Amino acid sequence: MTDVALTKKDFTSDQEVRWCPGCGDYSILSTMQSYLPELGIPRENIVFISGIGCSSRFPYYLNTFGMHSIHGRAPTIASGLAISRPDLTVFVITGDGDSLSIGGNHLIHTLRRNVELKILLFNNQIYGLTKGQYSPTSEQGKITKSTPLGSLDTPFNPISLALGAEASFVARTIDSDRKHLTETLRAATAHKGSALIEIYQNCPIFNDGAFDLVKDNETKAASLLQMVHGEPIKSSTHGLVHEGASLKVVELGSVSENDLVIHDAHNPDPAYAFALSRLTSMDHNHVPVGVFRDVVRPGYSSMVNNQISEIIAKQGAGDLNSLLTSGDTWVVA
Amino acid sequence: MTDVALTKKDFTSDQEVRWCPGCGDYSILSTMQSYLPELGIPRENIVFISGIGCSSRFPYYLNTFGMHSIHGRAPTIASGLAISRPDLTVFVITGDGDSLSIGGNHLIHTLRRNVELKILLFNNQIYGLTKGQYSPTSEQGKITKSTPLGSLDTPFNPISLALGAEASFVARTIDSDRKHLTETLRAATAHKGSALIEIYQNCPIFNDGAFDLVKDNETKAASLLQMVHGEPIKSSTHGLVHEGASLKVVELGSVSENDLVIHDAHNPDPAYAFALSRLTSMDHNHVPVGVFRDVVRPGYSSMVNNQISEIIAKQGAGDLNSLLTSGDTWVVA
Amino acid sequence: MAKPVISLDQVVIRFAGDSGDGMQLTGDRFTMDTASLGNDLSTLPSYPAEIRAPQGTLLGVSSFQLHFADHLIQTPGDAPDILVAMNPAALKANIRDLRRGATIIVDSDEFTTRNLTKVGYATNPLEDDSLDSYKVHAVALTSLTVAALSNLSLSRKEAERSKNMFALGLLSWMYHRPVEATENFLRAKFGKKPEILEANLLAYKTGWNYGETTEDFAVSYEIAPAKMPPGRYKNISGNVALAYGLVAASQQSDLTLFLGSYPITPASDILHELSKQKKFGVITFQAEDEIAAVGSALGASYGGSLGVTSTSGPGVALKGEMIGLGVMLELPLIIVDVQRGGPSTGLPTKTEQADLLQAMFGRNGESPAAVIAPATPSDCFDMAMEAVRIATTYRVPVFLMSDGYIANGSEPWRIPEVADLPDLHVEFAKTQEDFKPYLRDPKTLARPWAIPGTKGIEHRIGGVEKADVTGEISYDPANHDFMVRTRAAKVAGITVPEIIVDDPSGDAEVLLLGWGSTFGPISAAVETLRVNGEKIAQAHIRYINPFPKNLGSILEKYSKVIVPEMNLGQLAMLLRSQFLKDVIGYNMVRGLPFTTAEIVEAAMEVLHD
Amino acid sequence: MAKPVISLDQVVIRFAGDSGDGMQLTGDRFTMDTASLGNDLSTLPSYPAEIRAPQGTLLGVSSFQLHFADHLIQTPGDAPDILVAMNPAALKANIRDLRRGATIIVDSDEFTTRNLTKVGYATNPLEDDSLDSYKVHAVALTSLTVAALSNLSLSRKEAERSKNMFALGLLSWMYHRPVEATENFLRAKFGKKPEILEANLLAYKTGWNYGETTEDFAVSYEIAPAKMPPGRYKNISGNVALAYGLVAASQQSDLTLFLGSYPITPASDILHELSKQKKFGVITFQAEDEIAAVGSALGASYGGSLGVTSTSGPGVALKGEMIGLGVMLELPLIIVDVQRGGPSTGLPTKTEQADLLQAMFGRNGESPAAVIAPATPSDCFDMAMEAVRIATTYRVPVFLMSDGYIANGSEPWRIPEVADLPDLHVEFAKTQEDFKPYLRDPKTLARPWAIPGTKGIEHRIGGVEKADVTGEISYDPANHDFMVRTRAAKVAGITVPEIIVDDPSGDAEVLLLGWGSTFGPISAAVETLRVNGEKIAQAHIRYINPFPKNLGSILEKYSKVIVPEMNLGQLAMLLRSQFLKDVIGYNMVRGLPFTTAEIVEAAMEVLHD
Ligand SMILES: Cc1ncc(C[n+]2csc(CCOP(=O)(O)OP(=O)(O)O)c2C)c(N)n1
Ligand SMILES: Cc1ncc(C[n+]2csc(CCOP(=O)(O)OP(=O)(O)O)c2C)c(N)n1
Ligand code: SF4
Ligand code: SF4
Ligand SMILES: [Mg+2]
Ligand SMILES: [Mg+2]
Repeated sequence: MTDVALTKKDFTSDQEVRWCPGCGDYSILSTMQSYLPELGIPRENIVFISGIGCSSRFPYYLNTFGMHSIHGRAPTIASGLAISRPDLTVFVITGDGDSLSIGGNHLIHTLRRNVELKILLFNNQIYGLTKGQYSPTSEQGKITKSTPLGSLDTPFNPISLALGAEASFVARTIDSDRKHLTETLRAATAHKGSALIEIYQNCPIFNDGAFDLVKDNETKAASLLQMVHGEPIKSSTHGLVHEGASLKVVELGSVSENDLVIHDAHNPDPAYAFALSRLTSMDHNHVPVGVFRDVVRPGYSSMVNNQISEIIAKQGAGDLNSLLTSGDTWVVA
Repeated sequence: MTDVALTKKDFTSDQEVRWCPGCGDYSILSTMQSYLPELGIPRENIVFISGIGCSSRFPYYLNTFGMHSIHGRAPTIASGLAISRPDLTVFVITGDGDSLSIGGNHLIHTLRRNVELKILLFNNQIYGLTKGQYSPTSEQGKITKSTPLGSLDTPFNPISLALGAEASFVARTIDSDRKHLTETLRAATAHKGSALIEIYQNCPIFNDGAFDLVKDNETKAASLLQMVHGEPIKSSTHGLVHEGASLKVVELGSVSENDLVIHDAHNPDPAYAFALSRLTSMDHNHVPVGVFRDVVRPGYSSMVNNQISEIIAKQGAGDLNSLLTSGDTWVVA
Repeated sequence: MAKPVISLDQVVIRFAGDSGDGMQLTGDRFTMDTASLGNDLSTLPSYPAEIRAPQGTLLGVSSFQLHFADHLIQTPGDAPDILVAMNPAALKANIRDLRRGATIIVDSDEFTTRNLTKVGYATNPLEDDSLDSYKVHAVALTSLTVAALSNLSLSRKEAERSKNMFALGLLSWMYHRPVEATENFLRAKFGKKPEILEANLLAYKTGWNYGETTEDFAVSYEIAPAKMPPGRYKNISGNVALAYGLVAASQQSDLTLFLGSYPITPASDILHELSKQKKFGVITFQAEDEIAAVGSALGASYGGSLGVTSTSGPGVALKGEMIGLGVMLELPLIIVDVQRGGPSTGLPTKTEQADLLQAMFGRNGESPAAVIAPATPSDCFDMAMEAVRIATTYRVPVFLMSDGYIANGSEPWRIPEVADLPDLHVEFAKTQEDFKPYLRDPKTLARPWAIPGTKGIEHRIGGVEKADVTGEISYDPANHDFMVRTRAAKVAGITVPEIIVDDPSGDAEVLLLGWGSTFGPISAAVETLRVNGEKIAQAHIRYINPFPKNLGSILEKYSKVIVPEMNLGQLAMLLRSQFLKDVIGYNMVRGLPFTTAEIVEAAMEVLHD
Repeated sequence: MAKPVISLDQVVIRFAGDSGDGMQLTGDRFTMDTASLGNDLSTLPSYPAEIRAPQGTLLGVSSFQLHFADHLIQTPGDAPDILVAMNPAALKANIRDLRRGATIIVDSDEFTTRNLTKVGYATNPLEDDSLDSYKVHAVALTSLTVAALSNLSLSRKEAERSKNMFALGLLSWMYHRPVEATENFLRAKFGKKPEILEANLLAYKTGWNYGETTEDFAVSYEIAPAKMPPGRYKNISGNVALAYGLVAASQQSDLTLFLGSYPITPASDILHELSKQKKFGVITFQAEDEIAAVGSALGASYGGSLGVTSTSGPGVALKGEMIGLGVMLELPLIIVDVQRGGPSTGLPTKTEQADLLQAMFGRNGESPAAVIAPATPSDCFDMAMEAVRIATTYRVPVFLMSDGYIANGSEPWRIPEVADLPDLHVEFAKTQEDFKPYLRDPKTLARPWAIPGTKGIEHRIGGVEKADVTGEISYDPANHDFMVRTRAAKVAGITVPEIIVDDPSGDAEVLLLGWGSTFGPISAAVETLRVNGEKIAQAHIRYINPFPKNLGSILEKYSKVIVPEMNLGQLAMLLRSQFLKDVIGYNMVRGLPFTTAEIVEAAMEVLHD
């Protein structure tokens, strides 16, 4: 354990960063590098595991342990590592194709198991590294290299999918908003269990401006619905009210402040967070950001390791000789 | 097209059925065989595609086209078939391991695309064919061959997962309830697009009695919350009311009839169906059965084929010679 | 006055009945009692792919064959001397395997017209002359059992379930098997259900007494113990031996054993067995699929555990890409492939050796991995430890190629002394200045095993080609060529024991060369051939990639080399390409192990062509 | 007075710059203009795996090499005669490939101290003597371009973007390339952005005029058209030719083309190209992963479409299990593998031939598939049609093994007459009594292609072993052995054209034998060797499984057979095992095609050892 506090520099590797000029990944990287010292965890106990994609280059640029694995499979490798090494802090870095297309199954199983992984999903709504095909989060009708007449697939809503997969922590933030991204990282690392953070990330080369609504100074204040636990969910102009099992966006003032939905990130029923997640699928003018859901559930690796220590406490550590000689045996003299 | 109406016998193949005595699969099979004639579709235009598992033996016993494919991949094969052959009616038969463990990714992508497949998920909450390991729907703490000290995974709620994956039709029914199963099949086949039916299926050998609550005559009436569009959701003793974004089970009489939730299967916001799906995850005394969600959304194969016919209508069918000679060419004399 | 006792040197018994009749259990018990008497033995369980195929049908037949003797034996035996058939289906499905003159014990109660027609018997074989060339005992097993249990408050159906114990009792009498062990076993198994326990004990005793008392059985038999090296023995199947070997390796290396697995026949029992070993700190992770299974194992290896994944052929077909990452990362990884009949789903419960080339080449790019194969059920223990030695010493994926035959089959195993087990400790990279993740050990060419949590050696690795020494991403052409050749050289340089040729006369011209589970039948054939005065040499390959150093010279020494394989010639192809030797393949792909007779015949043809 | 014009028989040009400098576009345009002049040509694009590697770094360098001549040529050329380097990084990264005396054109504006130090130039190579052995033209490309565009209302940054057009214009003047086509191309490309269009046109013209006017360029060159067989030509890359071949096959067979694919370098362009062909009823399905991609293709084949999946090595590693199902179902299926550097992620944008054994053996069980490989970019068209012929005639999965070199490289292609294309129609099973899904055609051993929607032939198939003829599930040992051998015999019996040996003298003793994309370099080497009076024969294998019938006799005929491969000897291994011929492997695994010189040298060693 280092006594001298670490700095951003300590977490910056000697590798040349290889993203396009203006790529949203840069700001996410530098925010992460600035945030890590605050964790107070020695560098050698932090591991970043990524799949394949532009975003998955991330681990090379951090001076911690890191693995740039294969497409879509980072959660499987990270799970094996986290389960066998509960002493480590393991991040998964992934893209919308990596985590939701080829890697979709591993993501949802990791979330339901609640493996102690902090999963950063860089959502640029495009396949960047392969030069611009549509992804599972691309809007329907998108014209790309592989869909010259427009894509036909209904996109996944990553937040809804994660909640449908029993996720205990789900949040959304934005590449360029260092402050909000940092707060979100803080909440995710504080959470015991799987934490999924969807990060809106701009790809200036293949999908530029996908998130202008929430980035442009003219529009962002009104479109961003800030989710802060215990406070009404609001943008500068709008708030939320209940309508049946749904949540409805209303103009501030059109209802009394007390009718506005007060955010409850700890609501045991994911139905609430799910209703919040649908706002972006229903209309495209308002985007909730912050922590949708953050509930306490035992982490998978802690359960696995408890099961082992409990049985050892009960029956004592295994003895090889007694295992080999267990059951019906006989002696030949 | 056959004029003479078909009968159950017409849909019964000559293959000997190979399930254990008392397996829930038998009643599902015979209900299906009895139902198919009512569809009025010629046998040769019906295809059953399954993965691997006890349940995936299903296609052998139906005198239609059928494929017993590989573990978890049935939706991929069925998608290719349905997209290239919109004239066919394609069913997918799968188990909880087949569709939610190894096949989870294909399932969720099929649902979001809304490929015209009728997916029957035989949920016995166990791996049957491999002789009794826990599955992604097994309750936490389950003792099985692979979990002698109890399983640690939080199970998937198949309905929640499907809704999180943008499913346009999701229903739940029970192997032994021929009438309800038939109604559910009717609704699913009437739906244009993907339809997922979770069927509670008893495995007397490896997970006997998993669904006794909703099968025993003493308990079922009270535990089954019947979902019928336009009618209050009720069991013999309980009903539902809204509570924030959640739904709460209340004793009939404890609230006025008018406060009971009236079922709206066509609610555009999946948040409502999602809230319904959580009832089985929150408490284990009440089980909604029927159609959770049934909304209109264009089917994938119809969109694919429209895109083709539209471009042909606009530009005429492709001419091979003009394709080969397109772009910069030159002539050598 | 007591019945006469005849002593035999060996017997082959097959128990056959419905999947529901408990034949596997019956066979297991008889095997245990036989083992405890010190006979050498070998077993062959066989059951349908369906959990419970339809009752009374040929497809539904489940059987268990046991060969035991007063001398060392190699196989479960070609042809049963005695068949226990619990119904007409069991008789019909197995009769063609019997030697003429064999003894048949049937449950006559089951030979109803309905059951007979179900399997296509026009007339009752017990009544017509079709069984004249066999000794047939028609015993009313069912009614005798039910009658014996009449005092218990059991339904007829429940009572009938004990008829396998009646059969077991009868056979135990015939072959003088001890009763205590089985009675204890039943007590342990049914302790919680006294009624059922009573029933089973009673049926078992009744069967025994039936043999003792009725005229129908005039003689009984005894088989003296086999002369085996002194020591403590237990009867063990390949899957259990393999699981034990992994546990032993983890103890001998002080590394946590992490199994990432997805259930699949016939490999699932390895997962089941290891999930019982949490006391040893063993972590078993039932993943969502085979890719996640091997991925989690690789992640565990990266963290300093012993990462293992167990599966069968279809699973290996899914793991290829991840194993390729293991090749690139140069981390220890063990892939257990319990081979079954293929291609595709194939014959899930049958045995085969057709995954060898998949293990060698089933990945993109030049992606070398070590490949080794156990020869017998108990050899799975040793080869599991060998897999660990190679994986951890060389930091490379290792395929351990078992198959359904040795995985489910069993034999007596001389339990090793823990003190005699090899030391498998290896070193992790230590805290150091200027750490180089791809700086190799000059002897093994292994790179450091540098695990997270080690201060000062933080580094990044990945699946993109890496620069020699530094491990940084490199697109340099020369470096790629160098790294490709270095990874190949590392595997080619793995130290494996030399192969031993068994050639007593020293001047045999024909060599029988096998790999994996064909060891038993080949060895039995070689014995037979030599008894018949034939000169033949035998050698068995347990290390396939790399081959033992002396293999080439051995191939040269023999003018003719026969390679029996349960595939179309996969090892043969490797031998031919590497040594340009025109080896003679003897191939059968029937989902069954070779019989001794088949190999003898094949060898005779070559010996005398 | 006009500058002198020198005529050359061939030139090798390499354009090199930052990934952002548009070198690929520049190269493409120059290639098009060159093609239209009737020169023979061959190209080699090369770019980093990153989308935009850091500006001005060696890693960020992207290049495009073009070889054109007045005679037929086989390769993009070993060593450039002229290098256009847009910055110091481009110069440093490429200088070692140039032949001495080559011409270098650099953008002197970019040779700032900052940029120089970035790539480790201590002193400015334009000022020190390090380039003395080359003809260097230091042209202020950037400032000249910006100046030329000063009247346009563009930011300096925007203006600078047109400097590649300045370079193109200059080179077009040097080699007398026509201007119209490029101008039209620019109009089409930037039609919607008049400002940008103006800028590009202006820069292009300015570059041209710069050559015309400045002293710096004293002479220009002309290269006469090559004598090529008469017909209409177009310049085509392997990926596009392959896509066209599939469309043509679908037209010639009246089968819907269904592509199930997941994007991956360097195969993605096949998906992109086919997604433009919906007019032909082509269905392109971008699946969630490679397994779904091949699964959907197999499902489409089952429904009577032409099921195709396109990918690269890592994708093939994932598809193995599903391809095995295709083997068992005996349905047409085409797997396009555009090979890249491996193992694992390897060198994604580089070429390699190391997936051959994976294609042969990367599945569980005995799982035979056909394997064929195109030899050149335009050959991808013909071999795609061959893949369809084999898949539909024999109802079997077919691997079409392209690689990054021919996939992205291009050459002039003599466009075939549609009337001359083969008829690829096949029959579906018709309505019939008592249909037998596994009753085979005695000639091809193919089973009926029995598609849903056909009345009266409803049937069930699957991945479990099936009974001969009926296709019902069968666990019968003899049936399994028979079916395994039958599936193997079917593939072994596929009709493929005999292999032709090019051996003009007729008495060569050494044979150069290649497969796939090595055809170009090998042919070029053979030409060179013969010019130098060497006797050498050449043959090229385009059909690998099965091999052409006459291959064995050809191998016998030559005392020495050299097999150059961009792997560690995968074809060699197949040849050695099948023919027991001691072929000599010549292997380089550098992510690059062989140079002519390398193969010449390797051959010389064998010729004169
Ligand atoms: C098995 C496999 N399939 C396909 C690819 C090609 N591939 C690399 S990254 C990628 C998708 C990238 O998109 P995303 O995950 O969104 O990351 P981004 O580049 O947008 O950050 C694909 C298809 C691969 N490397 N491996
Ligand atoms: C690739 C692959 N992995 C594993 C298996 C083994 N396997 C067959 S079915 C099955 C799971 C069966 O469970 P489920 O899908 O719930 O079907 P059920 O038998 O319960 O109806 C498994 C693990 C296989 N056949 N193929
Ligand atoms: S392609 Fe897009 S996502 Fe990838 S590095 Fe460039 S800007 Fe970033
Ligand atoms: S194991 Fe269970 S699910 Fe499978 S057939 Fe038997 S009863 Fe049915
Ligand atoms: Mg992306
Ligand atoms: Mg199940």
